[in-house]
Amino acid sequence: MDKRLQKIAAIEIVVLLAIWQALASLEWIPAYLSSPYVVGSEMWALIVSGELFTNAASSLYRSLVSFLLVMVLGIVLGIAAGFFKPVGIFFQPIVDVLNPVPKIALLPILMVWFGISDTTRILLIFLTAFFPCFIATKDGVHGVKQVFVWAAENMGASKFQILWKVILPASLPKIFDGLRVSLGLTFVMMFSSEMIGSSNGLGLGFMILLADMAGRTDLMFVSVFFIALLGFLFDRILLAVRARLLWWSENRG
Amino acid sequence: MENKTPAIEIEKLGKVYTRGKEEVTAIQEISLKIPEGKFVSIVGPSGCGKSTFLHIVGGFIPKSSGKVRIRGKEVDKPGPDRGMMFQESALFPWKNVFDNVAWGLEIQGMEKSKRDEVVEHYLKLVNLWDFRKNLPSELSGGMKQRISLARVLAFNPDVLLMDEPFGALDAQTREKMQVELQRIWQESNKSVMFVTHDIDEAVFLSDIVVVFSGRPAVVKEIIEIDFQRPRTLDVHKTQEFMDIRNHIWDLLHQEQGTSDEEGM
Amino acid sequence: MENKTPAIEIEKLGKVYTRGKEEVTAIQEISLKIPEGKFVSIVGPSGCGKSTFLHIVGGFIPKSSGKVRIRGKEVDKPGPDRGMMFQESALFPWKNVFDNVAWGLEIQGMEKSKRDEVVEHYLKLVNLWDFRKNLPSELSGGMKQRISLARVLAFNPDVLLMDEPFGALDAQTREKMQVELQRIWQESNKSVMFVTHDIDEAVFLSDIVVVFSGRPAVVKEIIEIDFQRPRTLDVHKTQEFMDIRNHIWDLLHQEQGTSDEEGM
Amino acid sequence: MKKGWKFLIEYQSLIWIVVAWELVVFLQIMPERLFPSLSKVLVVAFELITTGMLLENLPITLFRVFAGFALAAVVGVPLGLLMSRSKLLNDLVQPIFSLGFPIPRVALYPILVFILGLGSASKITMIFLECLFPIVLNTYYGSTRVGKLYLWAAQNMGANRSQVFWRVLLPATMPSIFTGLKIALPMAFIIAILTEMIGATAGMGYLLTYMSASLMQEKVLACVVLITLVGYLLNLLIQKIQRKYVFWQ
Amino acid sequence: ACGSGQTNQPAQPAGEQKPAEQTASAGNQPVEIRLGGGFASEEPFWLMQVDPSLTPNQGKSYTLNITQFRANADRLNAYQANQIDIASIGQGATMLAASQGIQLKVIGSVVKDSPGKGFNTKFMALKDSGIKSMADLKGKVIGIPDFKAPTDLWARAAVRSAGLDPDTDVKYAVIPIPSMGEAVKSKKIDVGVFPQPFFETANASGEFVEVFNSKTGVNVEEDFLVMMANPDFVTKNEQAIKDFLSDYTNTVKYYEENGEAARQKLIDAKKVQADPALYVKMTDNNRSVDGTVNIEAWGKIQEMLVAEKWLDKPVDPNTIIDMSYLPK
Ligand SMILES: Nc1ncnc2c1ncn2[C@@H]1O[C@H](COP(=O)(O)OP(=O)(O)OP(=O)(O)O)[C@@H](O)[C@H]1O
Ligand SMILES: Nc1ncnc2c1ncn2[C@@H]1O[C@H](COP(=O)(O)OP(=O)(O)OP(=O)(O)O)[C@@H](O)[C@H]1O
Ligand SMILES: [Mg+2]
Ligand SMILES: [Mg+2]
Repeated sequence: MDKRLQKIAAIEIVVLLAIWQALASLEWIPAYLSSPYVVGSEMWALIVSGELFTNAASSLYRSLVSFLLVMVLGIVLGIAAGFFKPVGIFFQPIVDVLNPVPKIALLPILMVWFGISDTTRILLIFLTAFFPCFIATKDGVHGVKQVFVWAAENMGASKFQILWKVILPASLPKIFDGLRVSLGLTFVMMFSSEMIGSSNGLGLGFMILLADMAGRTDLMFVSVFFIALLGFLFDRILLAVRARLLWWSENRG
Repeated sequence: MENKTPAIEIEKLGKVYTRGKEEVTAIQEISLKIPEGKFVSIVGPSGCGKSTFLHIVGGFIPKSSGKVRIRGKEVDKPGPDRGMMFQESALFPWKNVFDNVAWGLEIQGMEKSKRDEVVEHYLKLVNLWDFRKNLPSELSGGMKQRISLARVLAFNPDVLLMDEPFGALDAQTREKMQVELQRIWQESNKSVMFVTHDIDEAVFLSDIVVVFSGRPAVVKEIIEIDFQRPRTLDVHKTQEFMDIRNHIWDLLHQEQGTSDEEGM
Repeated sequence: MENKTPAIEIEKLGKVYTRGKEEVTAIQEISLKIPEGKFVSIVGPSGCGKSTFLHIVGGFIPKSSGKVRIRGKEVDKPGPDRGMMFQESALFPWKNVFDNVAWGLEIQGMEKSKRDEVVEHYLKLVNLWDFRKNLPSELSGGMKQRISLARVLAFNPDVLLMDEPFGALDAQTREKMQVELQRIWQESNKSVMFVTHDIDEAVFLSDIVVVFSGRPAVVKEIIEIDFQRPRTLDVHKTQEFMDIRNHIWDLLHQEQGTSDEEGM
Repeated sequence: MKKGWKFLIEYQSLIWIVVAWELVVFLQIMPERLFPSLSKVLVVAFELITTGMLLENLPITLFRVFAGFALAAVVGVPLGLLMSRSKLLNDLVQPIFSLGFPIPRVALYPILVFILGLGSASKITMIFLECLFPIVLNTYYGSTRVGKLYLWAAQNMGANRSQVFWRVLLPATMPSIFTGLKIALPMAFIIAILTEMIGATAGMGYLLTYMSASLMQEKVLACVVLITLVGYLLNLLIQKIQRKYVFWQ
Repeated sequence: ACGSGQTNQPAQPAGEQKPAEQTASAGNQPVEIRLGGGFASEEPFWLMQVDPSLTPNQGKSYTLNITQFRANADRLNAYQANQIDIASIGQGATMLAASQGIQLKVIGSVVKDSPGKGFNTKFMALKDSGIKSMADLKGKVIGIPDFKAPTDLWARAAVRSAGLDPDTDVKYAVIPIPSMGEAVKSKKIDVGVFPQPFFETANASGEFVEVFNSKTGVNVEEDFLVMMANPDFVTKNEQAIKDFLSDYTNTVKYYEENGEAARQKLIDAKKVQADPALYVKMTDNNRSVDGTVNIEAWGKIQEMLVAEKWLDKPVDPNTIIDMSYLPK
């Protein structure tokens, strides 16, 4: 990771927090906006009690499983749809139709099938985060230069080898564009999926809900922050992986 | 020889590119029979349809009419029996030079130690062993072309299809590559189909030179060249060489000016 | 002539490419002074640093050391005073042939009717007027090169930097283009810096031929050529032409084998 | 005849979905109240249209979607392009996105309501924020991949910075920009619905909660079908535009 | 008392084929009761989770699995999807569901909004807003958390009782309850609705004044939240339900008698996140200690719902209310 970037990120965060704290201390912003100090101390309390981590663990489990699914299915289907015309034609209408569906509305149906379970939540996250990855992958495949495929075919590569060894690496830069959006959405949806009701009562999204229902914006901010933090962490991990895999590319990042 | 199955047989081949409602006829009608083990050059004006022709023989793009057979088998898709060297660089930008050359061998399932040996051999042949760890984007135009050459030679197909393989090379390197190509071809029993702009090169290397007309391409003349093999660069100075060269030159000169002006 | 400001002045130019910890010296040290209105060719082995050199003069990539001045002004960024024709196609894939050629003129603020006239003139010059509505992706390699030529000529810069502009052209088209380029250059007062692999072409066109050594490039020899202008193709047959040609040939032959083997 | 056949093939996946749907209903795999037959849903959807409910709410939602989305595009595309040209800007903006995008903004929407009110302003802002990331990212990465030869050629012909920016970088990045727009548009739509579900007096999201409050799944599904239909059409529109402007790929 | 003598076939709503995972074997295994609740006013349920000493039968004849949902509709969907056996849900929603043919049984009351007894949900405005009486409401905006919910009914009924037309004289805006205070303060709305514990917070700030309350227009004892159960499940697990309700009433009794201590327990167990200082001391709504609902009042509420056209066809409350499982 870029040292300079880290530094700038750190400075930005500190400045933002400082402004917020100043506004809060001067009481220029309403009390419900809380203040970094209050949020910080609440966060510390939750860290000490370990509560934050148990909640984060449940949430992370859901979002990472979903993201893994997004990654595997998004890339595999995206490549298949981009490369094989019939597959692309088959999937195009489904994607076009399902993409704008407000997924929350599908909840009752998912619930019948999978219960109020992690499966339902994971599916919900998956259904939202899938599309950016799929669309970017498909567009990436369309952008692959024809001669690369020809050269591979020419050397007797099988369809699978072409997909795996030519199409995949050639569209990888664009795939990562999509993955980055998907990853962010995963964390956003982690919250929404826990809003529907949580049976074991664990999860950062559930914490937000609970705090919100009790009018505790400070606690809400703690959870929101922690989600942001986790999101940031994983975003950086993704960028690092990207830089490694795209070492050959001019914009490895 | 004539009654054996020809290595390459092209029958009334035609190609029309369409884009929306417009049509461009790239190849009018070409018929050709190339016996096994021959070195065939194709020359013709810029934009007449040489690359298109090679792409069809390679099985990369569909033809509009006619038939293409390699050793009696109809061509309908690319295959490792025909090694193609494209006019533009087709090196994978995500693999370094070594891995680019090794790629095809790996696909063919050649074992690693053998593969490394072969790759080293051909990279040294094109004078680029020292650049094996570089990425294609870090090479000059001529270097990329030499890597592509190494790649297709290492791959060792029965039929070599080469689209202006030496176009970006300086005269010296080009000569060296010509000599090497001739040697490799002679040692094996390959058939070569070689597109070039350099009439000297065509005459020097080929058993047969096929002259294409301007677009839409038809075969203007087929010239057999039977200097003894192996040929050395001295061949260039013989009268016979000069005559053939000038003849082709004249043929092409007739084409000049008609090639692109016909409109589309 | 010597006491005027030279059109192009290069002083101890050096260029090192770095990638991670590795370094490739592409240009060792080059010093050159080119007077106004001269046609200069650069020849040298594949991968020696010719394109790199032109890119630096064009202001596209930073130099590692030394100075480059065009008409006394230090070069630090690209500018419309130097028209560059790249080795690889730099045509905009989203514009058709006509608009590609017109682009630079539009940028310069030339009014539409005038622009259309100029574009038509140059597209007809390169024999591709009929393809004006096509996209670059629908053209053959040689056609793309001719469009690039039309683009840079239409643009009419004081200094022309050309990197193997005729490499993908067949012999006839190439000759025609050579003659046209000579005419255009003579009618204007342009300075031309012309990279080529074709020694005949270099000798035929140039006032000065600069021979580069193998990588890392240094100037091996500067050869002045003073056949009278305008030259016709017959020049090729003169003894003097042959002598110069063979001299350059020999110079380059010495380079052979040293160019890439040094490693990096 | 041939055209009809082609149409069937092209949309076969949807036909399969419809068939599967009806099959689930027919075999009573799901409680019918939660999973009414498509025909029933369509009848209800038609009712929604004829009773004017759709016409009352759809334009409001569409206005918000378009406003937020257009704003995100107008800001996001130049920002993405600029980030690829300026390392400083990139370094400044990247961390904000890394940190800001995973935040569940919908959870903070009520706070936004205080600042901007319940009307369209807060919703458009949310949509804008939500769409910005995919648009900026795809534009940014896309423009870093633009071949340097194109930029060089343009500079060489005397194009100034803004000309290089608008007339080379922008068109050359177009394919990636459209990828971003295609990803963002449905998101805009969903966010419009979501924010309208949280607090609104009109719009498709409001209609959806209203129907959901009246406890009739078929009405809810009818809303979803209508929303989907509109989203689908919007998507077609953007694809059409894409085909028009990125014909060269 | 163990859950013996029960037939243990899967509980199915509306002839559903979905197997319910919680089926207990015929033996001594406790029956799992899946209860769907919300985030407010369900203190007794939470206490049952927190303090086992109040629930002697829990873990023996039944186990309790509580899932929290946000909206009534979510709970009802989960109920229809056979994901919960008992829903703690609004009275109106129950009638609405029943009138649409959803099979259900109301087996007990959770919390009430009774005239003159316990807390009544308040509608408040800013002190300096100039809204002193109901008459000042004309042209003003009232914030409610949801349409067609009790709060909506209360507001409309109150407006009507002041001689105004609830459809034309005032406007409504949907605002989440937690944001209500700020919405009023920032003048996004003029009057907001404040249930507990938000009323305590708002009241403590001293900036608000009550304009009317839930009983201003609806002057009957409402069963604000009730337990709506799956009829099949109830008949098949009769003993478990009885044991559960007996534990429940036990807990309510404790809660009513030791309100502050009970709420402190919830705070300590982190069941409730509200500001402890205000929460522990707050006045809570009325609850029925024996769990009974007020059938007579149901009829009155239903009349109002029909009058508002929220309910198409009335249902006979007697057919859906079944208090036979409550301890005698
Ligand atoms: N994808 C395409 N779509 C439309 N027309 C095309 C396409 N590719 C090639 N053409 C046209 O077909 C003709 C032949 O092209 P081709 O590339 O085969 O020429 P060539 O003989 O290889 O020329 P060169 O020597 O310049 O490489 C040209 O007129 C070109 O415009
Ligand atoms: N981006 C780069 N990174 C690292 N090395 C590079 C890069 N570009 C060029 N080089 C190296 O610089 C040297 C000179 O390259 P250049 O393209 O200038 O050669 P050239 O003389 O134009 O060759 P050719 O005649 O083959 O086009 C080569 O050895 C090449 O490997
Ligand atoms: Mg060609
Ligand atoms: Mg070069």
